[in-house]
Amino acid sequence: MKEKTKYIIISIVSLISFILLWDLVSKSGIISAKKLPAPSKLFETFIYKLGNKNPDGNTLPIHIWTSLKEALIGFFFGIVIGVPLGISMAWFKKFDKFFSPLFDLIKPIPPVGWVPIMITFFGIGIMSKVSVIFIASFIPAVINSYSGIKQTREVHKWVSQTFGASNRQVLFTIAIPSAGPMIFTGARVALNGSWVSLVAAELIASTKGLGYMIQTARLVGRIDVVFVGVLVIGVFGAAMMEGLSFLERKLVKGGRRS
Amino acid sequence: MINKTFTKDMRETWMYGILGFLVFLLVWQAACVFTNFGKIFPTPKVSLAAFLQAFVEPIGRHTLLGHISISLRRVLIGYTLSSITGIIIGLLMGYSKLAHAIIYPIFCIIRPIPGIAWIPLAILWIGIGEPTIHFIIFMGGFSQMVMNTMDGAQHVDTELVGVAKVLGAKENQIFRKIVLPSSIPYIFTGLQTSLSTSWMAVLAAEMITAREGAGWLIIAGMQTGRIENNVIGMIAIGLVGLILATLLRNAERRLCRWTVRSR
Amino acid sequence: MDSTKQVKKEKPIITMERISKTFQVEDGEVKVIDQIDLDIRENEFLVLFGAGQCGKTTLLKMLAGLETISGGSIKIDEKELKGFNPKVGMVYQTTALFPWLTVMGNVEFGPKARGIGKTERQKKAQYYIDLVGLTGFEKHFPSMLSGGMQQRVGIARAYCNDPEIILMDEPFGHLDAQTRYMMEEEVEKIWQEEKRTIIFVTNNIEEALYLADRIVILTECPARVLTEYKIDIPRPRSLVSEEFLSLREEISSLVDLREGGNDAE
Amino acid sequence: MPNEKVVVQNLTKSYGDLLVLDDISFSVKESEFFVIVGPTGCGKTTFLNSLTKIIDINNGSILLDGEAVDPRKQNLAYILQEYSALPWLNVEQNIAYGLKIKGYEKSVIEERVEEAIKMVNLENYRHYYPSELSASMLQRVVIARAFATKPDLLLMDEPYGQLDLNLKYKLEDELLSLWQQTGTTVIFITHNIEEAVYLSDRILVMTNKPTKVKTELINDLPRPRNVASRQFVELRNEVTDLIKWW
Repeated sequence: MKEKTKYIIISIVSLISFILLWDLVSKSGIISAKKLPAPSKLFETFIYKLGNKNPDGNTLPIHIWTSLKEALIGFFFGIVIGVPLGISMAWFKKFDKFFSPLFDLIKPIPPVGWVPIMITFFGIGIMSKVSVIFIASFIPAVINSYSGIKQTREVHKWVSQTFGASNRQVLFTIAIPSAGPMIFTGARVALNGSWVSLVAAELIASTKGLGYMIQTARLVGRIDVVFVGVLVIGVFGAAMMEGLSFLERKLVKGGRRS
Repeated sequence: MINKTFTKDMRETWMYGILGFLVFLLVWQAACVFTNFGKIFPTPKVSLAAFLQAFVEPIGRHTLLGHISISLRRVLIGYTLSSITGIIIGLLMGYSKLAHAIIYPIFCIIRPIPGIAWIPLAILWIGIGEPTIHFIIFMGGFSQMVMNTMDGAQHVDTELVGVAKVLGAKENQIFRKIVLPSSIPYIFTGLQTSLSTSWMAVLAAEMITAREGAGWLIIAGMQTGRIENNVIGMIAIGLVGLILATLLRNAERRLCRWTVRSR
Repeated sequence: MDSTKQVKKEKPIITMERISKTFQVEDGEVKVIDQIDLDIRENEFLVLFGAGQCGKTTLLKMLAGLETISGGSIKIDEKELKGFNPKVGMVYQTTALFPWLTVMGNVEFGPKARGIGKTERQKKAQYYIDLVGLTGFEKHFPSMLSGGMQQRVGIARAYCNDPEIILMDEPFGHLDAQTRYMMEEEVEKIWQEEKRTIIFVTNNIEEALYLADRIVILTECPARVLTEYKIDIPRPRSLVSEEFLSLREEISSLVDLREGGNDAE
Repeated sequence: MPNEKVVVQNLTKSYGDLLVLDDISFSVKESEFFVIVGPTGCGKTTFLNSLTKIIDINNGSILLDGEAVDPRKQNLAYILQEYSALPWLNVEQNIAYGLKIKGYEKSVIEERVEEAIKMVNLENYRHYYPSELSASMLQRVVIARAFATKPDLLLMDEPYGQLDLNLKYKLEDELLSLWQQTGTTVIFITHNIEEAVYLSDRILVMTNKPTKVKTELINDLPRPRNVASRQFVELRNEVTDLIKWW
């Protein structure tokens, strides 16, 4: 117990001295504030950006909302289509053999690679971004639900079959619930991929969103706004992950397995 | 018996695989011929021809292989650096509670920031050029590497540590002979995920700041309206990603013959 | 066969005086060992026997230096035991082999950690690998071996570090019956060939009677010495001899095991 | 043969050229505790899975109550060596699982679950998930799940192989008393000979690779049995010797 508190204190001291050092380095001019704005300056900029449209044309809440909306829509469709497809591929042999080679072909292409093609098709609006994010989450959703089903323990299937379960019953009462944790791992990878490729897509071509905000701020040399944007991207990425973990605890019974 | 069912199964696998691929090509072709899709997108035949041609005829400053080798070099530099530092910091945080208490809170600030989000900052800090790209790749793989290694070092079987101590191992021997080898499977998991994010980071970085490389190839395809270059780039990227992942998996199998995973 | 191992009544190799152990738990303390006094002679095969879960393993861990002593003292060769002692080796309940090392790598671990040169330590490791009957498996990884073979590696590893005292913590608890009988014969054979002091923990009365020079019976939580038996039945021992069965009956009536089958209802 | 509950005749299974089960025949009487000692690894799994019709056999027949065995029509239950409680269901749901598969009405399920949960003394743990239970509780859940369906035949595959000695003794005695109460026919596989002698009415000794019947022994030691009695140890040694020579 005592030891634990000791380490917590060390952590707090470490964090505070990190911020103080940062502040000191910036304010004393060892590293110019143009390269490393002080933490206090970042806080000011953050408050300022909450209501001000400069320098990129929209307030911070609007950028956040735009990015979140695009990421979540793409993610949602990726999961809703990917998970059932993965499950069917794992359960029905012919399905597997038909789709697997095709799937192996597109799997190694990073989602960012799809950005230009999608922009060519759909322009720089919401559709191009949603479709990139769709791909970014669809692929891990398929892979993980596929291997989740494939990793169903034989003994669990045997128990069910000995009780006289039909193939369908084995799928719905054994294979799918036992794949639950693995499917959620897939969702986590998918969410992470969505957020990353969204930022990439917005950096490359868009008119709104957090990626666009930091890109524009860079062009006009507002490093403080870039910093704020990058930190906000991190915070919201982490927050969405937390949300997903919360959902998993609600939905997956019996704790994590494997 | 075994052989018969085996070959029958193999035959089916190939048959359905080829069937699936043919259906894919047919849909692609049909879409090009019968819909507006064809106005912006090349047919399979044109794409394939362009792909082969790209090996001999330069696009921009280099041929396809040239672009790929440029991207590969960038990835290897950034990835190697991020792996080494990531493993060191991860082991440190996993093994020493003090190091964990000091580093972890600071690490938590940068952990959730995707590598790609560092692009604008990196440009402002370092300017446009190779070091910026290396930095972005570094940031892309770094936190995953740290997290996985730390996880491994924290999950060392305490009983085995006890066994080694009873056998007379000193503190530094415990670290080298117990903590390190038991972290290796975790490190490889980290190496794998971080490789794919590094590969993604190089593409994004090249799309935004470079004049050559696989990422530049596809973005240039878009900007010049030569969409077949775009397609070529994607095929190449996919193939290289696949090769890298396979190489890494083989390395793991060789180095970790003892793990349950390689059964 | 020669039966009586001549036990010299000289000074003991291990002396335990009023050993006790308490663990801190969330709401207070749990006492698992309560004032154990015990002397162990050189080259003795001592079995610690008891039905309870606590105490026996903790006692071994204290001897190995893996657990601190809450009260009393342990002396090995008249020297106070503090931390790890190179004279003590241990064979574990789960095999606890290093999964990333081969059989050879596991067995030579101790000498290697103590900085003994390659040829010398490998020669020694080979001797013990041969002794436990694993010749030809030097390059195998533990995951490729059966449970019985893994436990043999564990035994060879303990012996190879040259301890004077070997602690065995229910080493065969996880093995199936046939393998277990085989391993018991094996341990007896090795002990006859390579005389060491062995402290063997088990909750199997038959195993205890088959192996022991002396059985020390411990009570359930907290562990105290209930009584002890000196076993003079000539080796190798028959499991159905009158002597064996009556001793078995007697000891099992002392502890709460399924001997007698009375609690089946 | 009115008394024969299970009749296995000439059971043979091979994978390609590899013969796994070689012409196995035996029969089990109604309410008998039948213990099989012997096969390990692939032979055992194949043997059990062919008994329960999970895999097809090459030759032979398995009759339960005079009809070809079929888990979809007859009441079988299977208790395995590995922990087979379903991790995503709580104790109650696990016990109800077999009944649900068999399509019982809700009220019947509730009643039977209640009965079974009491039988194994898990009333206070009904909403716990397997990850929160101890090894012995997990094995009790599985036993309750099997008995809840009132099976015609209960197959057990070294259910106590991974447990501590004390727990094992306790659970074995619990099993015996459940068996005596319900009169269920049990086929129990183990390679722990002491366990076999302690539990069985009859012991079937098998060889390994390929799995084949070696011999059959009747065990009529009076119950409750004393593992330290001379007759017990002698019978145990007899079985051990049979197995040593395979």
